[in-house]
Amino acid sequence: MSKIETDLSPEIQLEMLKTMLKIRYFEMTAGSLYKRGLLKGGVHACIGQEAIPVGISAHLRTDDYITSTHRGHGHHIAKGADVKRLMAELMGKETGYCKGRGGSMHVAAFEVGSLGAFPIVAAGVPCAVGAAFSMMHQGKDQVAVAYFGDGALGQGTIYEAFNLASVLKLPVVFVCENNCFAVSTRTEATVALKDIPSFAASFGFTGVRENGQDVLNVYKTARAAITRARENQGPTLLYFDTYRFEGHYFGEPEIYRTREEVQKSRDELDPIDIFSAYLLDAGMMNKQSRDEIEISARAEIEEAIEFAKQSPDPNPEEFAKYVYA
Amino acid sequence: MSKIETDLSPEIQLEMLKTMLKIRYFEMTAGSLYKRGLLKGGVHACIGQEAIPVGISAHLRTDDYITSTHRGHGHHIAKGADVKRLMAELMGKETGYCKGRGGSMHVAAFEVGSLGAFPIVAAGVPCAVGAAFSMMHQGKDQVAVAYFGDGALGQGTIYEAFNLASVLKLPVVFVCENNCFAVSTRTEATVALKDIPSFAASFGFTGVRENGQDVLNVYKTARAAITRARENQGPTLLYFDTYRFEGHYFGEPEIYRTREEVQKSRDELDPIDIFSAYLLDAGMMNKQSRDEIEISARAEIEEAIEFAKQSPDPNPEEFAKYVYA
Amino acid sequence: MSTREQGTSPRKLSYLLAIREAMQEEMRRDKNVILLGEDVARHGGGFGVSKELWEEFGDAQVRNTPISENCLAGMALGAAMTGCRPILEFMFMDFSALAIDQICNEAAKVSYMYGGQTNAPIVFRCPQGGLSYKSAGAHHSQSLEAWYAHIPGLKVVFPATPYDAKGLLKAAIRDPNPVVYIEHKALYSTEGLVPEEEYLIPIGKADIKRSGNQATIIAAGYMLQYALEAAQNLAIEGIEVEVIDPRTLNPMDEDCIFTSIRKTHRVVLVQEACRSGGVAAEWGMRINEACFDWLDAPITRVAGADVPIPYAQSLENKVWPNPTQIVDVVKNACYFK
Amino acid sequence: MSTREQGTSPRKLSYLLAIREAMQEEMRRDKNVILLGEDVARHGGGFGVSKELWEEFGDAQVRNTPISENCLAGMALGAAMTGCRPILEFMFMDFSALAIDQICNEAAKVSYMYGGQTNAPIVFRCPQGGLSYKSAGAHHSQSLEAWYAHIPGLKVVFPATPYDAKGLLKAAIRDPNPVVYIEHKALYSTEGLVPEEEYLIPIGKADIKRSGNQATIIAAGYMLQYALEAAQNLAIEGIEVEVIDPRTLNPMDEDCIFTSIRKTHRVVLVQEACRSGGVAAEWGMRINEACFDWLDAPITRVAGADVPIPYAQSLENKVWPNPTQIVDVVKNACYFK
Ligand SMILES: Cc1ncc(C[n+]2csc(CCOP(=O)(O)OP(=O)(O)O)c2C)c(N)n1
Ligand SMILES: Cc1ncc(C[n+]2csc(CCOP(=O)(O)OP(=O)(O)O)c2C)c(N)n1
Ligand SMILES: [Mg+2]
Ligand SMILES: [Mg+2]
Repeated sequence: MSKIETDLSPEIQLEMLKTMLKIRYFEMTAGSLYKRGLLKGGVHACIGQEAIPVGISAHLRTDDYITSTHRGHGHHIAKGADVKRLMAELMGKETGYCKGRGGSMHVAAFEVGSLGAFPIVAAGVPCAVGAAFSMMHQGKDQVAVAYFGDGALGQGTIYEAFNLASVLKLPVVFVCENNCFAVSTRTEATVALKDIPSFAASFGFTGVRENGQDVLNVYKTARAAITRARENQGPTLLYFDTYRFEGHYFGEPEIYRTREEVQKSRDELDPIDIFSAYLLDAGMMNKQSRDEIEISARAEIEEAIEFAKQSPDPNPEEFAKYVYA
Repeated sequence: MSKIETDLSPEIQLEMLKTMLKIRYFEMTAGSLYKRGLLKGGVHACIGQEAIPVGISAHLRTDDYITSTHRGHGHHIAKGADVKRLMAELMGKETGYCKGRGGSMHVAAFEVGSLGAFPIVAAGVPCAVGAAFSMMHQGKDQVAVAYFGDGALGQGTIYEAFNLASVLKLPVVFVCENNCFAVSTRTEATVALKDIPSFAASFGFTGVRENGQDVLNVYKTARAAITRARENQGPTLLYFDTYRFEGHYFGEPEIYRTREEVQKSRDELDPIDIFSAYLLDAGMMNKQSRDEIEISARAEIEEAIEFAKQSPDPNPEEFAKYVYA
Repeated sequence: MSTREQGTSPRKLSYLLAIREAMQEEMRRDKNVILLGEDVARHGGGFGVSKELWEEFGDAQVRNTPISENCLAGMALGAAMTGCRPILEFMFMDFSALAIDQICNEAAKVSYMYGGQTNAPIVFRCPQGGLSYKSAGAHHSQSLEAWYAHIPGLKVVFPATPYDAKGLLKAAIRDPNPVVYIEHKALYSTEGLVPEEEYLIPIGKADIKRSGNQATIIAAGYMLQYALEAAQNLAIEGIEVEVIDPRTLNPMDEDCIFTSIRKTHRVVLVQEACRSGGVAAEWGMRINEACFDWLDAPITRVAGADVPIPYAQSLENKVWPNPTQIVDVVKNACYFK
Repeated sequence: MSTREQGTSPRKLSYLLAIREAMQEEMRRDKNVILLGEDVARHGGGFGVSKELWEEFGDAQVRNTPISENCLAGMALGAAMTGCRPILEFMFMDFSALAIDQICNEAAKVSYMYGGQTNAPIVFRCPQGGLSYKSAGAHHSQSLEAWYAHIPGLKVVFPATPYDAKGLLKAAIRDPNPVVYIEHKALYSTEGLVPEEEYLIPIGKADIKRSGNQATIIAAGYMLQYALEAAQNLAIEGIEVEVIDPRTLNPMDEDCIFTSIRKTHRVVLVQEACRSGGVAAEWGMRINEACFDWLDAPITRVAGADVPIPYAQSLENKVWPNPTQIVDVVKNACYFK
């Protein structure tokens, strides 16, 4: 349970809880749609990791930018994306954010600052660096947040991005979600980088490693980073430890870990449970208001499914639309 | 002047001086051949940087591996390459190491363990990692040394290499020659990485930053690294500060620095002067023996030019030979 | 007891298991054959192709790696130049883009650049394509063989059947040159006869998968299935087509292809990749150069659309070739003039 | 005073200066046009193309970067998606291999993948080729346009004259799509007439550089010079060839090319890049598809050899096409049958 004091009003904190629940239900729903064959492609759930984007986004404006990954529903919903259009995109509908061209792995929501999910590991990070560069160039004060997983630390491009952002003092925040695995591989088996503060310092910027299960801790950790970016003081690397409760994608066999390990994490590390317990304890909500929040979050997702189901498929004749602007 | 005590016999130290002189004359000769149009392509001199490969190679066996760069003559000569075949390669002759197919930028000398010059910045580093991996796999005790410039620290692949070598504990030594420039760009203008020990430590291996103008300091610094590799204790990053006396390539305009800066470096940082002064001072040679060494180094280069000039061009009809093994 | 006597009866094997068996046999034969890639160990790689190999060969020969495509390709090169024979699996061929520098600028060129001092026996395993592997979208469905077939120093193979998959992979592993070995994701579960005995399929040899004399269809990978389906439908209508599976995309088996076309006088090229600048263009160009006088109709292509692969299935279905298109195009060729 | 009155007399300008002037004009017009690349500031980039621009525009618009090709391409993408119009110089096109993931998997696809929510106005400046830029060897001489021309979402242009270089670069900078702008290193010093007035050359339009009716030669980049030289020599022998400079490699100007071939009935394609799988194959394939009935001879290629570029000049000279070869091949085409 969180022990963090923040400046967040109870209303905002309850809103954050609701967002976490929306992400959770969105993905659980996507999972069951996937099992029923209503969704295709690879669908990667961030269940267990919801605190990170919600804690980060609490500092972001709609016109701030994010770049996301194959595991990006949470990043998008936390940034304010419309779950209707998001669900429609997962179902490949014309009303989806990308008009059904992108799907879960390539969703983007420009209206709320998402420059897109980049399912090629680490590929979105340079894009966030570019958006930050662009803001600096245009004298605007928007910041850019690049989300990526622990596996992305194997990808050279990300170090190019760290270096560029440091050299150019760009308003970008690098957010690593270490969920203990890259597909079947435990982080420490293939990623040597451990000491985040030393690493970032050796490149002339700030890095911190923090618990990512407590949304208020994420919020608190992110504050300095986003302020630094907003004030053109350069980049920060935020490395959050978290855990992926679902398989790498829905339907993935998970031979690399025991059920017990997963259950233990679900029991002890669920960011929604942790935050709920805090809010109850702090008297910001009671059982009933918690139920109301849950019901309203669920309702939004139900509505989104309805919307998506009712929506038309893209017109097959328009398969070549948007290849060129 | 060096103040370093070593275990090197006077004979070996004189041999090292001679090697440094051979590198120097080899490149000065290449420069004048280039000006006279007898060499083509890009020829990149390591004049001023000779101490590094000579200090490193003093620990290496012929069957140890190196990977080199566009600025690779020194790496090769220090590793024992035949200056005749090297010069012939620069002249594009059939007797060259690569039978004239490679030239200065793509020379290799497998007979002495050079896996090749890789003129694509940082591209040779993964190859050295692979050779180290291969030795580990085959249970052999050869080590691999990857040379690269400061500019290579902008290239993401090199971090992939650091990570892989650390994770797999590979017998590889990474040698960065920071000669203050990447073409026209000063190191600090585009490379944020400064604190080498912290950086390497954050990745779980050892890194040191040292003066690269004093060959005995290089030798001393390299000892632990190569021992570590030889004993399968994992990689080391050696970062040497040095200075490039010539332009980026022969004929490059050098608008990015003053003549004074270069002259000052030549006066104060010449590794051959520094080592000569030490050897004279320590009584390991006198003026006369120093002259003799110089004469014999020059003679080898003269011989190499003669050899190369006398050598035949590749047979034009064999332009497609070696495309496939 | 000779190998023959051990049993000549071929078994049914899936394309996936054929690839696995090829690796297994070669790894048993030579402990310097090593498999590298993301999650290739217990997990078996992106598609389970290498499952069970780690249990048999351990870390020494089957090694999980970080997500470092370019460095892995370069590491494979360094290992190949010093006595190993690495097989590197890219989880999806789309990601080989990250490694194209090491594949095309280094591995492909070391033999030549270094004047024959070295060579690079590496197999780059590239699962590619879309089709029954549906809705993977723009970054997990591409067919990028044309990039590699353009680069001298590389060989490029693309088996369409379990039999070819096994024989070509064994040949690729033993080849002294870097080989881009393309496996089609939608073929993994398809089955075919594979002998128990060891065999290799020479790189550079096409295979006539169906004989005919009224037109030639050339199709590799998954497209072969469509071509054969089309051929069957055409036969019902009395048009007997020859279907050639090039199997190797570089070097091209000109003999086999030209001989067929000089017999049939008509040719249809099928390619899943985006139409423009794909390997079919090269086939067509060479056929035109060598068989112009024998051609009774223009060389025609059935190819993927020039679009990134969309996610929605309504769109996806418009992007790739299908057997009906092939039938139509062959008929057009046959009724030309 | 109208632009016309300022002086219609075109000046002689080098290809290099024409490129510089295009950037300069566009950077003056729009401060969101920014040039990124290694040593592009005071040093002027790999070949001095951008010299003096930094002095005029400063760090804000001309920015030296680390040697980080893939990240630079991705950074250009992020900047392009948020209001900038970056020009990224690769020092040599060979190194664009390191960035091909961001160019082809990201920049080329964002418009489509994201359903038109965004677009990526980026110019990738790629100095390529060999020839009079001699003995640069395997990693500094390649012609890799075929890689990019195969990818939907990208445009690819390849000017051969100062006039085209300027007009196409200005068009590329204003284009809402990513454009791979190829400049031939051996052309930098060549001169040609360039008007003082502003002009743009539409992407996708070929140009007939010489009229004739006995055969058509198609040649882009440096090869255009050889084609024109060959045409002149052929004229002496009484053979009048039409020389078409496609200028844009994707999209291809089919109208211009097909019209010419339907007039001349014979076509020779010239390409510096390695023969197999180059853009000439696509030209040939499309010509065959559309003009089969008009062709009196096979479509023929004169192309670079399928080898990495060697260093020694004795070998290098064997690798690239030359005007004599073009003459011979055209004659063969003209005397066919
Ligand atoms: C460059 C690249 N290589 C391989 C893959 C295949 N792949 C997809 S997700 C993934 C693991 C990513 O792990 P991590 O970055 O930790 O993110 P997580 O899935 O844990 O959120 C891999 C290897 C890819 N998408 N991109
Ligand atoms: C990937 C890549 N990008 C650009 C170049 C062009 N280039 C050649 S040398 C060089 C500078 C290299 O600097 P550094 O690594 O410090 O080596 P130095 O030349 O100083 O020895 C550059 C940018 C290249 N060869 N490879
Ligand atoms: Mg992870
Ligand atoms: Mg340097």
